[in-house]
Amino acid sequence: MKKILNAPQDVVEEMMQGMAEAHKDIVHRVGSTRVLARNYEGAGKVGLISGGGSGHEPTHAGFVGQGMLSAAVFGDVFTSPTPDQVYEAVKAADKGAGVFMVIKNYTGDVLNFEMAKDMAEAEGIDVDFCITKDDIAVEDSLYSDGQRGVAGTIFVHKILGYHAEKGASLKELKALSEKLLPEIKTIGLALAPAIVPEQGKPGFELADDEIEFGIGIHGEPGYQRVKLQPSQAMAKEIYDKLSKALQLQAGDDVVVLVNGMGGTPLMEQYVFVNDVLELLKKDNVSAAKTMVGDYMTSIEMAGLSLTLMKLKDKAWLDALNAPVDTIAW
Amino acid sequence: MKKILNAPQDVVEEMMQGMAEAHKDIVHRVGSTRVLARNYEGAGKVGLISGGGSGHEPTHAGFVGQGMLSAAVFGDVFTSPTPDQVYEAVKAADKGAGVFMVIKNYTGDVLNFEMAKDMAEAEGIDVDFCITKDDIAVEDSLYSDGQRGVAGTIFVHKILGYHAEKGASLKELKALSEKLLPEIKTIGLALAPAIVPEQGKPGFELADDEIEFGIGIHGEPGYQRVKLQPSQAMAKEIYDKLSKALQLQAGDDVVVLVNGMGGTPLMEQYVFVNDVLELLKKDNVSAAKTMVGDYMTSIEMAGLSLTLMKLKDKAWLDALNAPVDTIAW
Amino acid sequence: MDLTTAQAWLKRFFALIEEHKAYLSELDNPIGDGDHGHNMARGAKAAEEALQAQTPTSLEGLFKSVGMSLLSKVGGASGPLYGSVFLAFANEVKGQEVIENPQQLFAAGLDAIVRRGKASVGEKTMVDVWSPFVEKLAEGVSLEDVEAMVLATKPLKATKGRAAYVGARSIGHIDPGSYSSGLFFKAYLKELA
Amino acid sequence: MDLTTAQAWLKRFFALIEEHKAYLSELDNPIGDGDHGHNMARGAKAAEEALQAQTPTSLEGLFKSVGMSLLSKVGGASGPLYGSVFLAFANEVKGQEVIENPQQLFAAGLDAIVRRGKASVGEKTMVDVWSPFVEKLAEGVSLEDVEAMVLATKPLKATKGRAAYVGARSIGHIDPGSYSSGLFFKAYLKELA
Ligand SMILES: Nc1ncnc2c1ncn2[C@@H]1O[C@H](COP(=O)(O)OP(=O)(O)O)[C@@H](O)[C@H]1O
Ligand SMILES: Nc1ncnc2c1ncn2[C@@H]1O[C@H](COP(=O)(O)OP(=O)(O)O)[C@@H](O)[C@H]1O
Ligand SMILES: [Mg+2]
Ligand SMILES: [Mg+2]
Ligand SMILES: [Mg+2]
Ligand SMILES: [Mg+2]
Repeated sequence: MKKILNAPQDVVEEMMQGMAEAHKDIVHRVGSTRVLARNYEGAGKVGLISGGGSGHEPTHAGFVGQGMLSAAVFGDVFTSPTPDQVYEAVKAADKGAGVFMVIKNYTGDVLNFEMAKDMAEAEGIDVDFCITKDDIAVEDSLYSDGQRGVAGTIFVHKILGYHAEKGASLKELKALSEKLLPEIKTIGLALAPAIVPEQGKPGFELADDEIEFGIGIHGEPGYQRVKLQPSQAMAKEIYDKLSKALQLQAGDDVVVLVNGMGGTPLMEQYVFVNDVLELLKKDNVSAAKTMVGDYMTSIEMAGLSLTLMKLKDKAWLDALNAPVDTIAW
Repeated sequence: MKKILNAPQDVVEEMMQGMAEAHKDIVHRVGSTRVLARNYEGAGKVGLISGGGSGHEPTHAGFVGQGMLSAAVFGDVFTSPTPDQVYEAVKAADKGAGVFMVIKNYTGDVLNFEMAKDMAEAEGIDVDFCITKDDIAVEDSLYSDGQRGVAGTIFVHKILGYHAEKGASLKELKALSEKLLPEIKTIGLALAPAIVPEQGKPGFELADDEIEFGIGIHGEPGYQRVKLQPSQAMAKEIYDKLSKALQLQAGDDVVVLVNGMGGTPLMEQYVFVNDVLELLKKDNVSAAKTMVGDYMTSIEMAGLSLTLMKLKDKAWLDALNAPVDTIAW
Repeated sequence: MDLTTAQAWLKRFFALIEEHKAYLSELDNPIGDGDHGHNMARGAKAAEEALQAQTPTSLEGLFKSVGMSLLSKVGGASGPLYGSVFLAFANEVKGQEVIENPQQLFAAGLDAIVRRGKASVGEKTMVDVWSPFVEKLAEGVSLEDVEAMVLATKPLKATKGRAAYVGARSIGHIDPGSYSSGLFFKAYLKELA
Repeated sequence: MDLTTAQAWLKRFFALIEEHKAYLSELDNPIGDGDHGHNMARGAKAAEEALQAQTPTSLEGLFKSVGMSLLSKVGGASGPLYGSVFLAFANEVKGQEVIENPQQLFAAGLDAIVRRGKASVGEKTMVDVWSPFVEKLAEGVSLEDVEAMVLATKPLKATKGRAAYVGARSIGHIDPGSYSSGLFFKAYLKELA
């Protein structure tokens, strides 16, 4: 394992400290907790929090700041944070109007966030939440636990963050999330695995000429291993599936996110987005906004994901385009 | 070679096209040239351009936009752009007050940009330039061609861009660049090499337990190969050299840039910046601003560079902090 | 079972976890993310430290302390599940000097798991060991019985937890949370013997 | 040398470049970035295409066309250097039907290189072949002489160009730009023979 770090078990601690110090104009660490909260107060507004295992940087803390998340909670690498830490994030985010939690759909995350909700409610803090399940790689029907929450989650952070900033209530945020979530779909692909520092070895293996479609952001298995193929073919494979799931039609507007997994150069991401935008054009679907870069990574995994969000409501675009004061949006 | 691309020889073309399409709200491609120019006009102001070989994304095109570069010119991967293409960038950037070029110190870049200057002046466009040489890895005295221009160059883009936007003349920009350049120093390190798509194999080799200090952004050899060591030791090695070169003293203010080389996860970059900020604190040097992320990469090289800029003039900080409308700042 | 015996039971459980740490994570590899042993061991260590720092004076205090340690150190899916078990235990033994009704105790634990995790029998989770254990406890359950319950998770297809993502490929592997639950019951049976 | 012969000269040069493409890039590997052969071949191909698309009717036109092709296709350090050479040639032969003074022609090329690249003799660049070639041209220069000039760059330590970054490690390697310049002169000598 070749990494820039000190002791593997200290990596989350040191990374948090580094983020807090480097960006002290935007965020601060809450005591000695695993929580980074924004400096901006947002008094009287609903607090918006998210979090999960570490290793997905800049998610989640990179999206903390005015107009987006109020606080983010860090779990160990690829491990859900504990309820007491989530509760710390809730307390930090609560400015009198309750706290809304954006949870990615993993059993561990859901359980720990729900327990934190119980703890917060016992202390009189109103809490509601939504669970993102944008990864359609693995078919839903087969698995009663549903699909994974991946890169599309950042759209939820941004759009809910915009409305929280505007003063939306817990109830309004919940209702908005229910409209939003079904319109966001993602599929990833991997060229090479990540290494969890404490494990010291790759989470899976791929031959020199193999790629895997549908891989998760913790290296969870995808739906197909194939030989390395041109970017155009990869784009088509994923785009077709997303387009079908969203029932895209000529004249529709979408938001496009090509998300690097941590080890993929922008060069490849831009070649890929070029192919995606070609496919959209052919289908007469308009890309109202396109984002390219590392937003929800899997440490140093080589690969990327494509997210499409169908713009059922044009106001969502304004929410996405509104300026924010965060580290990484 | 495992990459997301179509034909290796088309990678620059497709990447440019992808950037132009994805960010059409900010930039556009100038005809079929290798130039991306900003949509913002900036009439009557000095145009600011930069460019060089491709493979350093988001540099240079990521910094094109209001308040920063007027246009960027793309060479082939790791190959300086040709004079006619640089000249296209000059023409695109010229809004009547001349064009200032930020050149990184490589023989090829210098020669091609200088020829473009000749071409432009023959057509009556005033052109001046500065040459960045912030990489102090290889000692200057030994090499009459001087040191390489690397990540510190983005500070030059930003600060000159701010003043160009404010209406500074060519002469004023030149004078400012002369004050600025000596205060910016960088050293890089590599854990694993990049692969130029058309070459298909790594540009250098490093053993599984080896790192190299002083590596260049095209994989140029550095000054020392050592066994993998803790982040703290790497930070100290580089920091000490930069601090000495800048003659940092207690009470000084610096701007810190930890720049990922393309294949290094943010997790490692933040662990490293944490160590750097510790060292600064010990020396009583204040980090007035800290940036962490992939700014000037070497395709998918694993590694990073540390840049320190001594804030001789506090106004430089305002220039750095001023908002811009670019893809990647 | 009084406070001293219960303490010995949990000590034995923590020791088993530490002993089987690598194996538990290995079980979690093909169908999960390979961290179950590390997660549980982290929790066990924290629980032992907490018990050392402040010796509990009641069964309720013992279970509460362990529950809080697991909750605040394990994370993942197993943290809140095991944590909830011990908090339910604490609630169950409020004011008791000895555990009066073990079946009721374990039933409360199972109930907490199901309330949190919403899994039913057959979904290849720890419920598949907890449920038969609770059922059999009245008539008497042996170490071999527990062994059999754990092994019985092998042919199941996971539809809950991280293992659900590999779908049919989860068949043929023992569920790691079931294995650690088996260790918990074995420690209990051994302590009583 | 008239237009036809000059055309044949350059054709021969381009063929030599294509033939030695891999070797030239190999020479550029240890002391540069391994692209000199690819850079020059890209330029040669573009120049040939341009000459085919529009046949030059004068020496000036020939050199100008080649110079522009190299300038707009090669990039790197060698593009502007070779490009400038041909533009200087074009300037030199303005109005001439035959090359009247070859030494003056090559001197103008060398001058262009030095004006652009600011290298002097001994810095391990193509100047180290151009300079002795121009000097010896009056008294007569052989293929062997050219060979020797190219080889003489081997023991030099680079202080200009990309090879300067490896400093003393550049000693013991032939300079790639000198090698390609050698091909240029050999093509010239062969065409005259
Ligand atoms: N919904 C659930 N209900 C009951 N037990 C579950 C549920 N989901 C997962 N588990 C148990 O948790 C175990 C995995 O725990 P662990 O590996 O520590 O957490 P994670 O899956 O978050 O990495 C599984 O083997 C299973 O027994
Ligand atoms: N300043 C200079 N003056 C003359 N020739 C130079 C100079 N710098 C480099 N060269 C020549 O250019 C050659 C390298 O060309 P090439 O590999 O195509 O460009 P790059 O170095 O940009 O990759 C060197 O071998 C050397 O002969
Ligand atoms: Mg886990
Ligand atoms: Mg080159
Ligand atoms: Mg697990
Ligand atoms: Mg070269």
